[in-house]
Amino acid sequence: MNWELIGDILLATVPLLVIFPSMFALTTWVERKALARIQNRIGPNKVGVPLTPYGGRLSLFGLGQPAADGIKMLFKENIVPTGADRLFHLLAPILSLIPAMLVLCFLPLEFPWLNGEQNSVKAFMLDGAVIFFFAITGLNTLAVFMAGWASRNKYSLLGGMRAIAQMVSYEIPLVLSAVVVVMIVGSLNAAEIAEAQAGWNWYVFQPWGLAAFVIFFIAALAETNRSPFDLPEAESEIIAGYFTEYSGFKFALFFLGEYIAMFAISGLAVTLFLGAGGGPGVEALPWLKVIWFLAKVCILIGVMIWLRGTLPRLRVDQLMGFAWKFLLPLSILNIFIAGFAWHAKNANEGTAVSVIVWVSALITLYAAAKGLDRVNRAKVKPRAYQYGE
Amino acid sequence: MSEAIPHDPVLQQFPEVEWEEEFGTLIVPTTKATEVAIWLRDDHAFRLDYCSNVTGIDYLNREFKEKVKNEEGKTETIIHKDPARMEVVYHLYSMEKRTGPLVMKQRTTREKPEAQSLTPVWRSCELQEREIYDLFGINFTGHPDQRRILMWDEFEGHPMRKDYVEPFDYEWEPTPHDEILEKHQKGKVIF
Amino acid sequence: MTAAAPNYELIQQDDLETSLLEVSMGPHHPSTHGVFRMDVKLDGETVVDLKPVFGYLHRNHEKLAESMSYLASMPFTDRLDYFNSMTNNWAYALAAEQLIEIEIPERAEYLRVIMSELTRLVNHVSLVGFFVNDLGALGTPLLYAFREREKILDLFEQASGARMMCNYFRFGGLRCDVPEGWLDRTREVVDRFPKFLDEYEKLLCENEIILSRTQDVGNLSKELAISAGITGPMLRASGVNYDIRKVDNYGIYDRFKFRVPYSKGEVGDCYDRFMVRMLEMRESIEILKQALDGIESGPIMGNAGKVFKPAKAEAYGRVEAPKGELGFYLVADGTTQPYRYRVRPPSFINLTVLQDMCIGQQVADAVIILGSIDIVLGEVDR
Amino acid sequence: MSLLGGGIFKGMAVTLRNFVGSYFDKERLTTKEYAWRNDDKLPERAGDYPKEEAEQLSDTTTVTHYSRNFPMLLHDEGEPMDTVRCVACQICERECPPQCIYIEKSKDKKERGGNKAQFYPATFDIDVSVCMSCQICVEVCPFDAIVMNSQFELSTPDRFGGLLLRRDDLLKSNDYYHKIHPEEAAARDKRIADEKAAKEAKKKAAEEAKKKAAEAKAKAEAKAKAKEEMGGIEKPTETPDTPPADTKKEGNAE
Repeated sequence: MNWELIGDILLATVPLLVIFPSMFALTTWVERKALARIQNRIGPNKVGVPLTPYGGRLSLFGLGQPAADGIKMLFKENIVPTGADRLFHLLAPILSLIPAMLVLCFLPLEFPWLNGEQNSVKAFMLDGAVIFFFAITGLNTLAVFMAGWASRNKYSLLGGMRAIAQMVSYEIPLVLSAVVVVMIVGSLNAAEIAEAQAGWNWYVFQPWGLAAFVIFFIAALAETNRSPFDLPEAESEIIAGYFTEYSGFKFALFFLGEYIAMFAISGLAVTLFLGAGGGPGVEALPWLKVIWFLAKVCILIGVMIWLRGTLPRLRVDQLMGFAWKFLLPLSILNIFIAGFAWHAKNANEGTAVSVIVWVSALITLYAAAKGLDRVNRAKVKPRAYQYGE
Repeated sequence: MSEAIPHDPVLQQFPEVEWEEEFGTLIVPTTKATEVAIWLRDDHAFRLDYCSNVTGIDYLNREFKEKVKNEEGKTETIIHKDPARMEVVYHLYSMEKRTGPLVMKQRTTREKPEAQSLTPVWRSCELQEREIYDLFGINFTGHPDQRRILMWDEFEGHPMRKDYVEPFDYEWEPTPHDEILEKHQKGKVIF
Repeated sequence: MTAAAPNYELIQQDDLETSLLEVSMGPHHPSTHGVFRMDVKLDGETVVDLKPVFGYLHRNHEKLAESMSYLASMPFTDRLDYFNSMTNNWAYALAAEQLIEIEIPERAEYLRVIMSELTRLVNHVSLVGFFVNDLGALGTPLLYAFREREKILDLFEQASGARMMCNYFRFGGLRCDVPEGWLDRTREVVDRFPKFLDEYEKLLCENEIILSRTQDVGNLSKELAISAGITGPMLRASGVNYDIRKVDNYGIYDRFKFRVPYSKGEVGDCYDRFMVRMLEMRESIEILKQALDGIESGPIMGNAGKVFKPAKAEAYGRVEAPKGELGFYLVADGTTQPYRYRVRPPSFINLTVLQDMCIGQQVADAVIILGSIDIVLGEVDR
Repeated sequence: MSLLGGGIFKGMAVTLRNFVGSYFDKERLTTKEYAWRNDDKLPERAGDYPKEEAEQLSDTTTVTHYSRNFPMLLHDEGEPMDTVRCVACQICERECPPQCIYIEKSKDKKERGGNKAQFYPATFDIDVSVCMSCQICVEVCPFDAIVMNSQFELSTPDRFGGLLLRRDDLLKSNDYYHKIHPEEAAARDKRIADEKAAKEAKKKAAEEAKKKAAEAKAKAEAKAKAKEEMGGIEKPTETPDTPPADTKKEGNAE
């Protein structure tokens, strides 16, 4: 047994297990606060830290709220409906959390204490990290359906069915938009992808990269069941979807799993398109890389919250149509354009042709998106009304 | 107010229809109701395409005393008799001509209340006639889906009838000053 | 595969036939707007059959009103459509005033118009919020709507003492005059409202998701709408120009210049119903501005006697409530209690066509169709 | 079906503006922080604030001096039961739509505030779990004895007994009324004073008239009686002292 290796593994994993769940707690607070402000409310502002058992408390804008929520969740009754499949009812939340936690390992988080030659973070830096990421997040679908089926509730079942259809459909544009980056870098290794974007060579600044990023982000929203694609848990239609029958700690696990999956998929988006840990000052201070990485993840999460505060959700057929009729053709086209543009640009580096290639790629993609949109668009437009006396 | 509708053409077309002067309503015999309704809806002079309000009234046998001053200046008491009956009242408007209302009544007996359903003529009667069936117990022949609507299916009786007696109070809650409390004290309420 | 063919056929005969999924949506469902139930049969996500089930909030309001004096059921009318207590009051007062000749003072008439148009703003703005909430928008538009509603409810509280159960109208006028400065505060709220509406429209009216979710969903033809007695914004969304404020000119509505928005009558879908309400709010603001300019001081109560005891008569009073035609049918028999008291609830009758509109749509559409009808269960079940 | 277009971005701009605006623009905030007192305790009774404090809090609490909640019985200055205005005429009990008032008339008569001796409520209970704050009792009361309170912190662990307000809980002084509803109370006091003055003037005139012709007076009385009968069943027959007709009319218009 290599104790050093175990030590290195612990050094690599424990921070993940500390950082992300605490970020989860913080994110729930930020989400509540931000949504409240979007809706012109104040949000949680009373729960604080008790200073003494006899009174006096430090209420830092309600920062104690996540802790209070957690304690509440722990103490709530665990209700399993009669006739539910108790085993799968129990397994589902666990299964939804595990893959989400697992894929965090593949994010190229370069912790300063892991920078030696014996970089044990490489234990996780599989050559097939990106593929492994998708393979494992696919398990989440199973957990969701398990929950929907085991609850013995019609709403849960409907939610589970919706979730399967949605997650399987959106996996394809998700993977295809990631393929572009993999193709350009020529590697599935997250660290190498990050390395390739060093400096300001972020792929999001390329036309094909931008298109792929947008597709990836939209598909990621659907994968993590975030608004406007939160159909499996559509409150106004099917109560709470697949976790209708979950309460207490099991519900908390679902909640945790969902947020960790959000972090994971945002982390992947940052890795693939937003230059991973790249940012100002990283050459001088390498530890800034972790900070930048997490900051970018937070920005993406912020956009997700913002979207949630603004948009209503789609209908099932529209959701599927959007994946198959819009995102899929566009992402396939994007692969070709990326190939052409990359080669044309490389051949004419620094000339006017490269600019032309860059611009024309952008125009082609925009035109394709518009065209696909028009093809898909039903006669949907604002109407005129008349007035009577 | 929108224009009032002349009722004379109806009386000419259908001699069976009566005009009740007191309330200003058409009294339509239950056998003729659908025919009259379709005519009212489709006739170009009326075009009563919108049936706003449908409701029932339950009249018990009643007497009214009215004090009238006769020519000599003395007060006399006249007794009006109001026979027991049930009525279904329809308030008809025309959206096309913006006129209305014309009030139409189907009159039926209390013992065996039956009326013709006008749901085939105006869809708006569907739920309202169900409600009348539920609360008054008037049977509508030709109604597509005559079930109880506001009360539950197992409910007995028709609560809007004037002689309806509340059953045993199953939703009893102790209020401090109430007849229910008295009942409770007498031991009539069991929980 | 050829080897498996016999098995495949065997399965297909009986066992793979799928049955319809029967779901009881409600009475405890987040978006049935109260305790309303829809027994839905689903084929996958498509609604095959839908039966509305009523009566969970039934309290036999009509029977109660027949056992008390005319005035005493005024506070109970507040509880019918608890969003619009002012228009409920007005409809009842209108019916009762037909039973007895009462001159209503000028100022009371103006205040009635102001109150009822404010109510219309409250109802439409929050209905749009609820509707978008049913679409899944996490309450953001709803809370913007409630912010504005709050300002108007403050006005109601100042005038009548209560925010929702106002109980403000009386036969022959109003219960009390508005406090000093109330009209100025109202003017301030009314003047600011269009700015809010601009923002609201910007947030909602062009949103592609809302457009694609609501257009061509829950279509209601003009003919069916008229036949089924649909009233209010829902009727006008189906392309019928019928507004009782214009048709009956009750109160002093003939003094105000306003227009009635209605659709071209091609589809009559959820989007039309949503937009007609948005446009109606602008017209209500116009009425409010004119009414606030026109109001003068004076008495607010006509010379109604202490005891309301009409002679034997029948009356049907109807107003254009925000949800449609709200009518009160009173049969007086010469005593102090009505012999027959009937409410014609707009949202109950508008539900007649729920089934027709929902069949063939998705389950998510059934929810927004219900939302676009605009029901309040206090009124549906009475 | 489309996600491309300006609509979504316009909407997002609106929400962003609201997000930022909510930090700077007080107008935008729907909710206000709950009115905590400095000592971190809830206000015991909303009406119990000293006047300055109530004015300060009027921005933060929803209880304004316009709001009505549950009825209370008014008494003038002095011992509550010696100056209570209620004469147990039971009009409010009869008119109350949800039937939440329960009154028992006293056996004896009692003189209060210089008026002639009258009955007083031996029991006056209001079941606030039933009361719906409709203010009909206030309108019908001919003696200005019952008005609306604005207390709203009435929660109690005892569902039935705790929500039954007894006579002594209901008795509140006119000063208290002035504190919670200053405008309304001033108007009401003014009206009562006017009526009293009018009544006295009338009384004087009546006395003079009495001296003039006793017969004419008898005739007038008979007329008044006939009028009362025309009034119908609403007329409080149990009322020991029928209030003058003009009082009733005023009460209605108020």
